[in-house]
Amino acid sequence: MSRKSVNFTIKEINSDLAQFRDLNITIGSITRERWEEPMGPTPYPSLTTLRSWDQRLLSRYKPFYMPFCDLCCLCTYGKCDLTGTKKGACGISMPAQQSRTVLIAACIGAATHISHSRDLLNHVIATSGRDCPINVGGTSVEVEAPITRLVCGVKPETLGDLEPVLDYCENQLTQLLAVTHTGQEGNHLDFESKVFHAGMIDHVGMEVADIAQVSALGFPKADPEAPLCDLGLGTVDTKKPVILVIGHNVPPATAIIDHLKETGLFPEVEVTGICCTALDVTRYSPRAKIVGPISWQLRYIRSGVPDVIVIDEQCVRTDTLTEAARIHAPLIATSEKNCLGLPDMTDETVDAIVAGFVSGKVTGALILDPEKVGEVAVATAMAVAPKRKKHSVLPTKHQLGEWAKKCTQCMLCRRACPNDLPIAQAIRLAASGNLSGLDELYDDCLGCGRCESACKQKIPIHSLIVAAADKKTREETYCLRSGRGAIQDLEIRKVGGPIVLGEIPGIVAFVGCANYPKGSREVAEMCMEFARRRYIVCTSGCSAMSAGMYRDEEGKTAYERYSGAFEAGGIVNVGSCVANSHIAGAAIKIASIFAKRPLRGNYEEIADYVYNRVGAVGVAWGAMSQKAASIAAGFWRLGIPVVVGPHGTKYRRMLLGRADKDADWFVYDARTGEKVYGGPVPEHLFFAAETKEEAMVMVAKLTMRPNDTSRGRANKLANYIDLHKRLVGGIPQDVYRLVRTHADIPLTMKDECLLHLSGHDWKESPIPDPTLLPRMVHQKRGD
Amino acid sequence: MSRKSVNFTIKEINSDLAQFRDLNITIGSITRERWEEPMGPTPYPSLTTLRSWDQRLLSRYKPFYMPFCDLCCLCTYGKCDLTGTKKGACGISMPAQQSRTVLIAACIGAATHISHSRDLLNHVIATSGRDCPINVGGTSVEVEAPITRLVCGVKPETLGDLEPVLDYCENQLTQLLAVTHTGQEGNHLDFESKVFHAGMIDHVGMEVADIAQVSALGFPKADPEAPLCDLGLGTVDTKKPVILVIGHNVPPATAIIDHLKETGLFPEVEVTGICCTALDVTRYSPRAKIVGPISWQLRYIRSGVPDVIVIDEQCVRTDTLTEAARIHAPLIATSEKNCLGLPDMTDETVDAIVAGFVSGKVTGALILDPEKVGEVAVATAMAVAPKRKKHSVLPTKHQLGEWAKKCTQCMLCRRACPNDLPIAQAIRLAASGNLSGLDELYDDCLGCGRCESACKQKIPIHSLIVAAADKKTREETYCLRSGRGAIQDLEIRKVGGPIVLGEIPGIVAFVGCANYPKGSREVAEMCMEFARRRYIVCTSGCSAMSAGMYRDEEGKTAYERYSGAFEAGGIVNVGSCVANSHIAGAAIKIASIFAKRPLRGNYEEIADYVYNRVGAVGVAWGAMSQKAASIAAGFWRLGIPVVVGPHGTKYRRMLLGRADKDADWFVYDARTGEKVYGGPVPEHLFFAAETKEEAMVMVAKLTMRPNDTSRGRANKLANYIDLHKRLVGGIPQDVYRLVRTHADIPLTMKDECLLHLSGHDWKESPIPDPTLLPRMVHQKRGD
Amino acid sequence: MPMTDSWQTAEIPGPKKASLIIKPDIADALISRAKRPIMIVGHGIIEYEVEGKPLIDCLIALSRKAKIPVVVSASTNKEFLSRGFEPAAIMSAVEISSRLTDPEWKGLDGKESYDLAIFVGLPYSMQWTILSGLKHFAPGVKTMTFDCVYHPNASWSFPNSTIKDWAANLKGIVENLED
Amino acid sequence: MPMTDSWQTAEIPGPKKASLIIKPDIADALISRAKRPIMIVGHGIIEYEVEGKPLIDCLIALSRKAKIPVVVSASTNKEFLSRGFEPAAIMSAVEISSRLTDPEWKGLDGKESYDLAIFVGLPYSMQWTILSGLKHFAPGVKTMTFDCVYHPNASWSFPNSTIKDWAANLKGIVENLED
Ligand code: SF4
Ligand code: SF4
Ligand code: SF4
Ligand code: SF4
Ligand code: SF4
Ligand code: SF4
Ligand code: SF4
Ligand code: SF4
Repeated sequence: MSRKSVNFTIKEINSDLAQFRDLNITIGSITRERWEEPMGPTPYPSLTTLRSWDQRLLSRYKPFYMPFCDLCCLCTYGKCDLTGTKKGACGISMPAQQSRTVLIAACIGAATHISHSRDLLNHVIATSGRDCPINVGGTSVEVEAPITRLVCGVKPETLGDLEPVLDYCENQLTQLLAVTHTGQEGNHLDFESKVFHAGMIDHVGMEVADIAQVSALGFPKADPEAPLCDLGLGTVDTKKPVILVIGHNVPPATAIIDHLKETGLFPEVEVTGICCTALDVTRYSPRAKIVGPISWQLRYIRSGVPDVIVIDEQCVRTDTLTEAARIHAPLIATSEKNCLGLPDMTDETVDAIVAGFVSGKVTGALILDPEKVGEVAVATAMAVAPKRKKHSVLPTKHQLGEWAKKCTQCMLCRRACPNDLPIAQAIRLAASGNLSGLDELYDDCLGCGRCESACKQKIPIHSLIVAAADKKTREETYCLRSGRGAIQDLEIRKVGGPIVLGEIPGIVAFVGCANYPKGSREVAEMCMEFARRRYIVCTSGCSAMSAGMYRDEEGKTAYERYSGAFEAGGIVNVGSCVANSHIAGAAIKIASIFAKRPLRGNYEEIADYVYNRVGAVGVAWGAMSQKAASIAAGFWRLGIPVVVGPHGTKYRRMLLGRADKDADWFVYDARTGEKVYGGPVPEHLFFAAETKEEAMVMVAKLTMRPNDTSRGRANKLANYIDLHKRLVGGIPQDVYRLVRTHADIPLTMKDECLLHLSGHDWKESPIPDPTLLPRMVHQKRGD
Repeated sequence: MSRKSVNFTIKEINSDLAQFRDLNITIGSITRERWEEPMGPTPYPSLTTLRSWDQRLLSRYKPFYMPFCDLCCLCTYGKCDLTGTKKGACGISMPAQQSRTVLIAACIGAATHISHSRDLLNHVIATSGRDCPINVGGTSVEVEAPITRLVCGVKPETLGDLEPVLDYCENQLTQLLAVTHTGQEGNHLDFESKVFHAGMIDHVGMEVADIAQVSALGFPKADPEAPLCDLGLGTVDTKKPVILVIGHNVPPATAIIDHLKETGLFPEVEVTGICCTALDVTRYSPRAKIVGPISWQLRYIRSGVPDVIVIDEQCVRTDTLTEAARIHAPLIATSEKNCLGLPDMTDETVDAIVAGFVSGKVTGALILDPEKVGEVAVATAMAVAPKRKKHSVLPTKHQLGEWAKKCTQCMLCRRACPNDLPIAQAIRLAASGNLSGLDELYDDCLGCGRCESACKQKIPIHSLIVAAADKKTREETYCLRSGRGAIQDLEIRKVGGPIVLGEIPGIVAFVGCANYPKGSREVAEMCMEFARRRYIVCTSGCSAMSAGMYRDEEGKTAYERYSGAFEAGGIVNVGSCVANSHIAGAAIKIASIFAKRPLRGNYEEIADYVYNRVGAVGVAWGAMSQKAASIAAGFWRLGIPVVVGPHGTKYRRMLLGRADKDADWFVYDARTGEKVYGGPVPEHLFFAAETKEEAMVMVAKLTMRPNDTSRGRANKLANYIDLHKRLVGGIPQDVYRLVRTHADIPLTMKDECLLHLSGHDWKESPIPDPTLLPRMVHQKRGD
Repeated sequence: MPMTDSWQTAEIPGPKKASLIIKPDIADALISRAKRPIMIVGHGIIEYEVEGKPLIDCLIALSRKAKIPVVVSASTNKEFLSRGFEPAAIMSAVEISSRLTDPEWKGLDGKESYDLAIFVGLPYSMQWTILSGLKHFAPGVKTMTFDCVYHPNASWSFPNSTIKDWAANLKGIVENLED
Repeated sequence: MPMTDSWQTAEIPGPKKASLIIKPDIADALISRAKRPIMIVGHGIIEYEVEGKPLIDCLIALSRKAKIPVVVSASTNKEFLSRGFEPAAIMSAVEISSRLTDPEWKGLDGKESYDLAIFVGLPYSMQWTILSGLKHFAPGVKTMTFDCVYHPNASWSFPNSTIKDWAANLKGIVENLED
């Protein structure tokens, strides 16, 4: 299928059937039309197609800008001081500048996924063919690509069908990035609308990537019982040669597994991974091991355990070459996007490359052929492992003390630490022989290394922390259910009702990076809490790892304790970052499969449904990257709120509703067409919480939707009030805004709620059939 | 033609000829192959295809980074302090961060042209059809798309053929932007190589845009005698209704012209323009008038002359809505990329929109249909002009004095002024009734308005300046030869020899924006100087306007004095910014048409030719934008140096050669394969000059190439030495590095040169047949 | 370390930067001059002590003396409740700050806009960005911080101080207020 | 205006900022201590006067006294020549600065690297960015500016000064040097 017209001329065809001369075929648009659903109003939307939908959302959730810099430095007129009401030399004002910066970030994020998607698709088309059918869940998944169907209005059947979808993404991405040019868009809300658009095409790109790799590489296909695999530094068998893969694009890693299997060496070699390549390689082979999220890169490399390091793209520390050289581990770069200045050895023989590595003459190479990477990595690991002897650069206890004694207590380390950790204090303790301070830091340390750069005494602070916590690192033996991919249609059918009615209080997705304010553990604790409360908990990316890095009282990790099904109390690891698309996809499928809303090219109606009825919330507790920005934006446009940690304020703005302004919360009642008060739900679209406690209470509140039945609202309120009482103290001050009828009041909290309501001049109000779209009035389908 | 495979199934065809059932046609790639030239080695290059070429250039021209900020603020780990050798939380170092920032800028620039190109192509395909033939110069231009042929290896014949070229650009742009994501590429030279790649695809995008509009809109077709048109504030007939068009995408403006012609109103209405839309609308109708470059936006609007303002995309001040409202001129936004928060009235009737404007109820509207824009703009202009009475917001002389008296001499205005102009001083004078200071400022003022934002007394400083200079503004009556588009093949054939042999000392292109350190005039002066010296002078964009904004002793502008032909002493306005592609195209055509180097997909060889033999230099004296960054990068990859003004250091790095390091200047002699010294030419690839004088001397030097014949070198040296003596004083200190044989010495300067040489231990050295590509040795074609 | 560098080295502020509270009477004057002050307290205060007493007690005393309503974010509420002090609202830092940028907002009690917001105890970079939001978009609200580190985006901030100096300063502020 | 804000309001510098030359003897000490100083002079000097005499005379005197080679950019050369002063080199600001970041470069005379570079008279923002380049990438070269405005990216700079203070300061530097 293709959006482009084709016109071609064939001078001569000779065949058994017929003979043509000068055949000229013109085809306006080639579509393999096997999809009976009629086309919706907005297939392949352009920059402004969904602008009015965005405006509806943005009029409720007005951006609160927190400039991360008072300046603009984008062109040579600058820098321009945009403080307050000042304007730049191009006329821009601060709100527009902040939203422009967000749009640049969202474009970078979307470009990253889309280009990854393209690379992956090219790879699997090269290996499996353009006609390789898309298969994300066999017969359990009819709606194979909910986002693509929704946005583009197409139904991909083969890998080749995905190519024009990416053409569209690349085209829109180019348009969006252009908007950020000096002297162009000037309105902050139009920038924000374009951020939403970037988010939406990002989700398309992610979906294409994941369904391509699931289809072609044999990953678990929507499998609630995807295998459990090892997670943590302590799970690596350091006696074996160890290969480390880092990044997001799995083909080089799968080639390593393939080669190990072909050569029978798999039992002899450990394949370990960090970041999404780790997640995806365990979807390929559950015998691979996940070391941890991005924050584990320095500590794992410095431990000296990896013998060969293979990097692909995204989320690879840019100093990996230096760090690898310190432990004498050869580095193989495998992506055109991340060459690190290395010599391109793609065309050299495997033997020659390996020989270079083994002799130490070559410390790193760029190899742009995944299969060759597989061979080189394995052969190199086997050859260098005995020589390297796991050369570590972590200090011994004695060295640690000596280093600590050099500290001048200048505080520069702490002032460089993103988490403002009391490093100097811990070093002072260490100088006196007490490592407990450093050991404590280990839990909260992001492994960013900024403290080391800042230290004028050149103390390798992060290494000190890791060395002091060596017992902890050895005990990092957790497990994780490998990424299952999509949600089955049947699962959607089962939970659709309970979710929309509110019996399942919500879907909470823990996604994204590891820039946590207080270490990994809080993610695991939040996951377990919501699973225990029978929410559906989804995980992906670095958060999926963090979710598994904690054992409860019984010694079980979240993945062992809870089921992997998309059901109340399940903990559903969908996979790597690109698998986030399945979480959005599940919300869309609730509207489409459960509620039978037409899906094809029908974005607004589906988003309107999700926004008003599906109690989903994303939590990106350590959101760090530009990708996180675009992923979040994709959720917002669908009407799904996202909660981030305190670092999230650095994304430069929040999208906050005003519960105190009744006028903001009117919806149309689809039955009557009247504008009725729908309540301040969900209250925010983008919210940065200061602490885990604040986040959890907010998540519970944000699952509420105007459509909640009384039973559902009561269930959600019960969770909200209970969490608030436990974590904050007392009944929340806004319960009166969230109770619509007496039946909404949780039974077990009746008295205190009534007392609260009586203090607030509360009156019953009807429960609407809510929509933000005037055209949906009287148009309810399936009636 | 398409790079994509197509597979389709036709259930049944019934035709007079034959009947098919279940015909399944699979075509790997559809190419309408009418081009006999065999495919070169690098069609559709990916991110690393030309990496080794880039590395050759970058090893000569090492980046000198000048961080514009010590921090990185790209992700929520940040801000990170990257001072000196510190690293960010992602491991990045300062050189990589600076080059990453440059890559982001280049991506924004390239995206802007490519997306503009796509919009334009979609428009002309909609109006002229996909089969509309490409025609950029009739039979005078055989090589219709030199950059596209070179880069993509395709030969477009129709508008439709350009679509897959843009697909490629969008794809590569997405890949490139992804590279800037946190934690990916870590090497500054790899970032720089990717900047070059962005520049190259930017040139492809520009070429597509210009050949599409030239072909479909009937612009001058490689016409050296393209008509002269009016330029300057003083040329506008303020008694008529005046329409102002601003931006870069011409369809709304041509629709205005069309509508005026259809309705017979053209004689009654002035169509005036700023920035590239102005340049392109005069290519459509030379009766349109150009007001000036981007820096004229505020002064023209505030003068009250425009009755309706129509903006499209790029280089439109983001506060145009506010400024338009101040003079009660309705604003029409016409691009999805630049919506300014305006209501979308595309689907309303012309009458309704005009009525809204006329009543004043609507101050601005988004209209995404160019034809409707044409109708609305004309009708509105006719209706509001009598009511508006050219409502100006410039102060009267009296008001001006009153304002000036409020000044506290706090200096904030000067400290906000990009050109550090002595504003406070001029205001003090004005308070005492003397406007000469303000009047003087007018010439150097960029019209950015930053002084006004900074002033705590809210003095409308820029308006004061413009009002004080009202006599000057009235006298702005210049002219400009409208953009001719491509260079004819015949012209190339004629000048190819003289250029490569050095008889024409060089091609100097004045391109880009108006962020000049000392106003427009310097560009005109430079143009005239080089034309007088018989260089080929090209102009484009805002610089093309500035080049015309000056009259010589005889009262002639550059365009009146010099021919428009691509010949020694010609001043060749190619057109708007996207027409820059014709300048690069001309250099490529010299290699291809004159020297008969194979062109198709043969980037390195052609760039090697241009770099070593074609003495072209770009001057972007007021380079301001991200587009300028990508355009420059496209020239660099071709081996064409670019000189910028002092603000150009804000692009964060220079690419400077080291004439003092002999080892850097070796080339292969294609005849012998030996590595021989080729001399430090061209000395730099990217250079910021402090003053016009420094720029001119450097330009003269940068036209030298290792291939220069002695006659050519002598000619170039004569210009260089003469300019140096006049502008700097004395003979240049590096003549001895540039003279290879006695025959290189300019005859008229023999004695002083010999004296100089004798002081420098100078020896003769041979003139090589230079190449940087080992594979070109013994492979000279045409032998 | 320099008194008026950002505590986090890299959080370089723009041209507009906080004035210093060097002595208690500066802060007292500013508080007394404010018509409608409000205090926003983050969870970071729990670990600090002012001359032997928990910081929170000092803030409660200040609130009582100067009649400043206190907004607490989630994790701090319990600490206040356990001391018999009822905060005026439990609200996240971004929510209350966003409301402060709305000139129409009449405060928690619906009466009048606030003109002074005192922040203390949020994570440094979060407080930095939120104060930036107020600096740019709440021209009617002056901001003050009570943390022991410099917050350039506030209107007034302590310099980077030793705990001792800071504690003495804070104590002074509360004590003097009664005068 | 504040003495140590960037002259151009928006050119906010990073954490590392120039120390102030408040008195002539600071500069003199620094110059005397330098083993290999060099001076880079831009075209902006032409318009300035130091107590009645053109700034350029003051710079020539300094160069002669302290034996500091002078590199001039294009448009300044003639002014020097007309005073019978032969600059050590005519070179653009970006060229000489880029060479200064090369620790292998042995100077204009091929003898030894420079350890102090004095800048004066380039357009403010150009000097700002060039000094930034040296701050980050020429750890062995200290930089000093003689302009009357603060240049945060130098190692040492005058504060933003009145022309009078600045001129007195500069004159002092030259006069004291002989002592
Ligand atoms: S893009 Fe605008 S605000 Fe930014 S530096 Fe350029 S002129 Fe200034
Ligand atoms: S930066 Fe280094 S010396 Fe300073 S306190 Fe930290 S560890 Fe000690
Ligand atoms: S490595 Fe850890 S301790 Fe060091 S700055 Fe980063 S987060 Fe803080
Ligand atoms: S979750 Fe974030 S840090 Fe982790 S792999 Fe994905 S993008 Fe990278
Ligand atoms: S926006 Fe970022 S890079 Fe630009 S000046 Fe501010 S902190 Fe520096
Ligand atoms: S991209 Fe790297 S250097 Fe920039 S803020 Fe993020 S971690 Fe810091
Ligand atoms: S900013 Fe305003 S008050 Fe200050 S010197 Fe300039 S014109 Fe005068
Ligand atoms: S408008 Fe003119 S005078 Fe004012 S800051 Fe801009 S360039 Fe300077």
